[in-house]
Amino acid sequence: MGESITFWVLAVVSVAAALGLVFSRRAVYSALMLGLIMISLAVLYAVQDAPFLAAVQIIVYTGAVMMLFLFVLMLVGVDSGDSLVETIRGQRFWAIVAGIGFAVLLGLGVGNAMLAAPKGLAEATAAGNVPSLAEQIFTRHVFAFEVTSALLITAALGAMVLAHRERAEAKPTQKDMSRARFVAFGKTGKNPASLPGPGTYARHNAIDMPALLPDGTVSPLSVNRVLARHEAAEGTLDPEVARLLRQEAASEREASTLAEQVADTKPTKPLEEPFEETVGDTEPLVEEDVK
Amino acid sequence: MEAAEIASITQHSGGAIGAAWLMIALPLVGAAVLLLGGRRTDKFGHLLGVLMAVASFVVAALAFVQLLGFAPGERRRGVSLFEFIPGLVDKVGLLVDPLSISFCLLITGVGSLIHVYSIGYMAHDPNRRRFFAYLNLFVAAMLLLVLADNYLALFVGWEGVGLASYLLIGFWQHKPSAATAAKKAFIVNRVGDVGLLIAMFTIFATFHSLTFSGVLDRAGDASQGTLTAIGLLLLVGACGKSAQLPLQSWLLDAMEGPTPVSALIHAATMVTAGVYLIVRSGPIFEGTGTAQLVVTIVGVATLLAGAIIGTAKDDIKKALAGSTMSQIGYMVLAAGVGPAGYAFAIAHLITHGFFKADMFLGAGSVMHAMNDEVDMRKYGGLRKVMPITFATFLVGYLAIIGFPLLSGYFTKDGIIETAMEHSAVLGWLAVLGAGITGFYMSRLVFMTFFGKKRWDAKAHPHESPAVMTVPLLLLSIGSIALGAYLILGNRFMIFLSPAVGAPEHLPEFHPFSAPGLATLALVAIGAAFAWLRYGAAEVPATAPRGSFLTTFARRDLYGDALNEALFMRPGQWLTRLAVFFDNRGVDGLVNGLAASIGGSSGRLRRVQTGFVRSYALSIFVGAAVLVGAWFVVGNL
Amino acid sequence: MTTHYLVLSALLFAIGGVGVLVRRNAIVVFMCVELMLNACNLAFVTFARQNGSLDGQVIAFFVMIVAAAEVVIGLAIIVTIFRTRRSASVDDASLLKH
Amino acid sequence: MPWLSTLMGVSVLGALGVTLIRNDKLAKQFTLLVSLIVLALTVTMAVQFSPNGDQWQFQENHSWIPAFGVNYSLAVDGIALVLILLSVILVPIVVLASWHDAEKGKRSVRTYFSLILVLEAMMIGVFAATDVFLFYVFFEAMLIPMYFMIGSYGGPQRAYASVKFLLYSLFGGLLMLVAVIALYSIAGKNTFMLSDLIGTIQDVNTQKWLFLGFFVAFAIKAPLWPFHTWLPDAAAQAPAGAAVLLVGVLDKVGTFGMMRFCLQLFPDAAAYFTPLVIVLAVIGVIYGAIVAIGQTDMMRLIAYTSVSHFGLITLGVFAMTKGNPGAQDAGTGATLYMVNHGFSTGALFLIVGFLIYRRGSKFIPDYGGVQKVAPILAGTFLVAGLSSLSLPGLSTFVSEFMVLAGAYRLHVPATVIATMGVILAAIYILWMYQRTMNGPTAESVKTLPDLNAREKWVVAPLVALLLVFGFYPKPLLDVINPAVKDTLSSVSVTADQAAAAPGVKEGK
Repeated sequence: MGESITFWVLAVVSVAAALGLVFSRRAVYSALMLGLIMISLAVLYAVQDAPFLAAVQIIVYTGAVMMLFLFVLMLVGVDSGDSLVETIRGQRFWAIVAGIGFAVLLGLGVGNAMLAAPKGLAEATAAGNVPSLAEQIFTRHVFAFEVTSALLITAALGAMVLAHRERAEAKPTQKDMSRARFVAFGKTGKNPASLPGPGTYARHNAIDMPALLPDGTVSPLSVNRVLARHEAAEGTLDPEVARLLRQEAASEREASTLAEQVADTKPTKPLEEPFEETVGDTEPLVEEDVK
Repeated sequence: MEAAEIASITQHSGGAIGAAWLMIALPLVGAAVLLLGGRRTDKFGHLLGVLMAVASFVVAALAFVQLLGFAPGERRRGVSLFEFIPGLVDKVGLLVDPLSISFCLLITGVGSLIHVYSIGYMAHDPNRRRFFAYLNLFVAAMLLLVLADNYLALFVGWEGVGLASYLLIGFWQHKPSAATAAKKAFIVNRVGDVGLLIAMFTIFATFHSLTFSGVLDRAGDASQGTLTAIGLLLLVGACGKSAQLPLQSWLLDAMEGPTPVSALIHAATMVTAGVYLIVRSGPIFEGTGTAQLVVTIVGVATLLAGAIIGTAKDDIKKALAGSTMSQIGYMVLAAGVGPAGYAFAIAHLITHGFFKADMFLGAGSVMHAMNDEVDMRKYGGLRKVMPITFATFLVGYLAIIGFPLLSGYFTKDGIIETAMEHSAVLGWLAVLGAGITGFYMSRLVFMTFFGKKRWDAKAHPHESPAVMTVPLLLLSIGSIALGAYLILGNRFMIFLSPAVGAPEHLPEFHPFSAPGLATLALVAIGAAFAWLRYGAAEVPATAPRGSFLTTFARRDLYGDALNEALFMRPGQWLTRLAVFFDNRGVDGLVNGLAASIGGSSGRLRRVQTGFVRSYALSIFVGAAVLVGAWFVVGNL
Repeated sequence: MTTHYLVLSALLFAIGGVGVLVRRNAIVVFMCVELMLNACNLAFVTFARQNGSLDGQVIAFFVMIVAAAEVVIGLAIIVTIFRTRRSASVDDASLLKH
Repeated sequence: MPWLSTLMGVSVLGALGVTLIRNDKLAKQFTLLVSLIVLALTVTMAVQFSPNGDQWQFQENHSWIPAFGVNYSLAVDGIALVLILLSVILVPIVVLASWHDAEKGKRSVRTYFSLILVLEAMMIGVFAATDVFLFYVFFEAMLIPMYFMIGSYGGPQRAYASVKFLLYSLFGGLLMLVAVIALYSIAGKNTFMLSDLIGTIQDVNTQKWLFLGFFVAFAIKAPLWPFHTWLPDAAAQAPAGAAVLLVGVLDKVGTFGMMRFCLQLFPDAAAYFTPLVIVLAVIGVIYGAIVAIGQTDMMRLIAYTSVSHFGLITLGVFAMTKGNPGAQDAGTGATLYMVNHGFSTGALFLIVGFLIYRRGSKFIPDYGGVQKVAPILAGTFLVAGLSSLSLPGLSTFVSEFMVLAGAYRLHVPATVIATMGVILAAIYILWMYQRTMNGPTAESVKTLPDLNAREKWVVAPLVALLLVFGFYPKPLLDVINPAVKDTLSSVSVTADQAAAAPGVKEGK
């Protein structure tokens, strides 16, 4: 009876979580749902005379694998939700049809199968679950086990190889960066100092409020572009700030073309490049959204 | 005289008869040396050619003499040569008998004279060596044709002469007209050859043999229908080679070749091969009245057609070619009558070989003198400047129109008499033909040698050199005397009888029979009419338009037009259609199939979106289907 | 009772499959694959109980190891792709078409 | 001594050797040497062949794939022997003729010559194989060198032509593979040996299906109407030498296969399908000739004449069925025709190839009056052409006559129609000759050189063979006749039946 209750509760939870995993817009939610499923399953393992597997499930899956997922999610960026608009014609329809069909067929098949009463593992695990399992693994399946170790090492090596990026040039030191900033200032007049902080006269979370310059005008440099884009999307951006941002973008573009010319004439200065590149990279984003 | 049956063949291996293969081999070697030797043999090529032809004649003469030494019943001598095609013709051999030896003498004799004549006629041609090579090749092939002891070897010679004829008609190959004429001659001949081929298939299927002895001795065993079929098919072959209706159209065009060729091949020898074939296959034709009737009808029709064509031609060689057609028509008519006609057919063939060769060579002599002008309207009055040519030509002319006591008189009269006995209608038509002959030959002679000079300004006619006139003289002797020698006392008929059989009653020579007199009268009327039109009156320099009949004759009785409308045009159309069908239909079907497969693959390819999820979907659907299938099958 | 576990396993597997097919974020797709693997493990464990044999559990154990290795490599690949393409959408990698 | 394997081995080793020689000229000379050695060996072997001895001579038998009963089993009878002779005679001639053909190709010159030698080995193998599976392997493997020869050294449309050739042949080959496997499993004897398989399939319906599988492959190969359209493209795009081997030898595998496999393995089906095949063959004879007349590309023209000739060969082969008293003649004629056609068409292709090499155009209207500037070229062209139209005195006539005379015994109307092809042959050959060689000399050919010494050496043996066998075909016939007789005994027509005489009526 106890098992029934456990099963039904955890079954409902895990199916709901699975649906959540599939249909939630944000990857982080999906990851959390997956964690929930794994824990539920761990419990179900434990219920089914597999305490060792339940422990491994918690440690390996919820402990290691899930963390890995979350790490990667953070690395890739959590801020953007996944678009749920399907681009391949018929994909979603057929996927769901196939999924339901598959589940129904499999379910019917299993349900219709005349299964005898479960034998239970009492006999097989007379010496206790873990020792019995260990005996199996280290006797009958020892070769497979050793091969798995090779697999794990290979996987670790592979991950390192894949994630490793060979550096093409020496890592720029602080001194290099500082010099580059001043070189840029000499060529284009770009401010070499740090950007002004936002938030003068703010009444609330002022990170989206521009700072005022000594003459009372707005300093567009003080506004985080990402925020400005959000506000532009929501239509709450101050038109004055928008105008200034546009102006700023234009001057930056001019500066970047200038910098390119500089780079062309003086190719011996590689350190300028990444700098200007990032500037040029973000600029069109803003302009489009502001419009 | 009771030698009505064909004698059996005795194998023979000695003397000139045993060496009969030399007759063929000598000119063949000559041709091979001249063709393979190339320009190195230019200097002596013509002499070698003549030498080989004369040598062949010597062998033939020796064989003839040897043959005369045997009793008449033993005059068919077989010479076995080598194994050919096991099963079909086990052994190829030669058959030397009165019939073949007569042809051999004619071919090598007249052939040698024409070889000699050609030395002079072709003196200025840079390719004279090649000309003699072809002439030698022709002589060899023609001898193989008449000497073969089986149909297959005969066919080899038959096609060999066709090839030689093709090469010689097209000798001046740079002239498109010559090349076209040569091709036409070969192709029309091929139509006949198909007949001969199928005749051979039928013969082999019926008699399991292709040798003359194996076939002709057992001709009576086959059914009437089979014999008729074989006979008609052989006739088709003969029509092609001998320019009989309806396969006559090539002969007039063949005059594009050098004149000695026209004399040798298209007058004296090759074109008579059809007559030889019919006479040689006599037992087959004798077994079937239908085939014989058709043969005689073809003969008479051609005889008249040729004569009519001859009346309207202004080209001297074409007029003579029409005449050749007509004379061969006489021979075919005689050959169709049966044993009674064979001797006359062959005798006329031989005398015709002489007088027609004589006239062709004479015409060649005239052309030679007139800068190769062939239009008789530009001749006239040549008898004074070319006396020898004129004299010899006159002999040939008199012989052909049947002037009493000359060769043609005896042989042609014999044919008319025989035909008359066979069927009065055919006989009288043959008489009519003789009358027309009188007209057109007289016209030719009057326009060429009599009347006023109508020469081109540049023409300076002169008598030809001796190397050309001597052969003319020799040929005219034959034209004068041969007929009387052969016919009087049935000498030739008796000589031939071991080979072809003889009628139960030997004919008697009636110099003043009704048909004979009628023929003479008609010929005289024709000649007189020709004198009025072309001898006494002025001959216009350009041909008048003439009546419908003249046009009809000028256009070769619309034979070419008919061929063109019936075969050439639809043929070209069919060819184009077939090519179109092949490119668009057969190939189009294949390529269309390929294109549609390509197209559907292209459409199918779009399924491959490149999106991993699409592939995953198909895997997943596949898995679901598998589960379903397992479910269904498991529950069966 | 084991039937219920199996049906649950099938259900989770199907949902995971649908997720693989409809989601474009590579990481989420990966999670769905993990879900499918887990569903399989559940089936294995259930069968072990059903048949009274530890083999199912051993297999499930190996599946976990392999899945762990797979996740490591898979995520490394995703990171690499993201680094060069600035996108984790599986639809962007559609070169298979060519 | 394993003669046949030696022949193939020498060719293959030669092919490998050629690829190692960096100097093109040396490679050509080496190829010529190898092909001449193979020729000499084959002639030595042929001399030891006793025509009236065993049907199969020079047998070699080694197990190859024991699991399926596949043997590496070679042997020749008279038919195979003459075809192998044809192949090995043509190869040195083709090598000599192709001296400069490969220079414009996509691949190296030595590759071309190496391919020729590989092809030679395949050709020997395909004719000598007495194991059906081995035959199939050679049948398909033969395509590969030819594909590269056309595809890498051919004319402007070589890609289209070579792919078309390959696809057609592969399609047929696959049908045959199905039939081969079916034959193996239905016969159930766990062997692919031809001699063991003959007579095993008794059921007529099974025979029919298997027959079709084999026949379509061979009909494509031969090529029989309407499977012929690959040939003009392939032959026209291939270099002249490759075209000779393609039409001269490779296509013979089709008719050879019909005789060896279709007739012997499935005699009842062959008898059933004979009317259909003969109709196709006769259509091919006439149709090929008519389409040939309409061509303006000389290579295509010759290819179409071959379609016509293959119709006649097929007619001869299928005149070998039960109840034809002329079966022996037709079969011998068809075999002889295969050999003669190789020489005749080979000569024609090579001479036209020389002509095209000089002028750079395949189109008839670009020529005219060549006879005047190049009389030897024109003369040999005429001889080759005349052999194509089966002029008596040239060997093609003997075979054509035998085929027609043999077929006439049973198939009168078909033979009569096929005989009409003789007229059409005269038209296509002589018209082509007239348009290229006769008439006023065209401006563009005024400076055409005549045949050089090498080219004369190419043409001379072919012309000599045509002439010699035209007057004295006995040596070949003596070898072929017993083999055809043995073949016929599998088709259950005995020679005695063939000699019986139903035609003559007793008395009158």
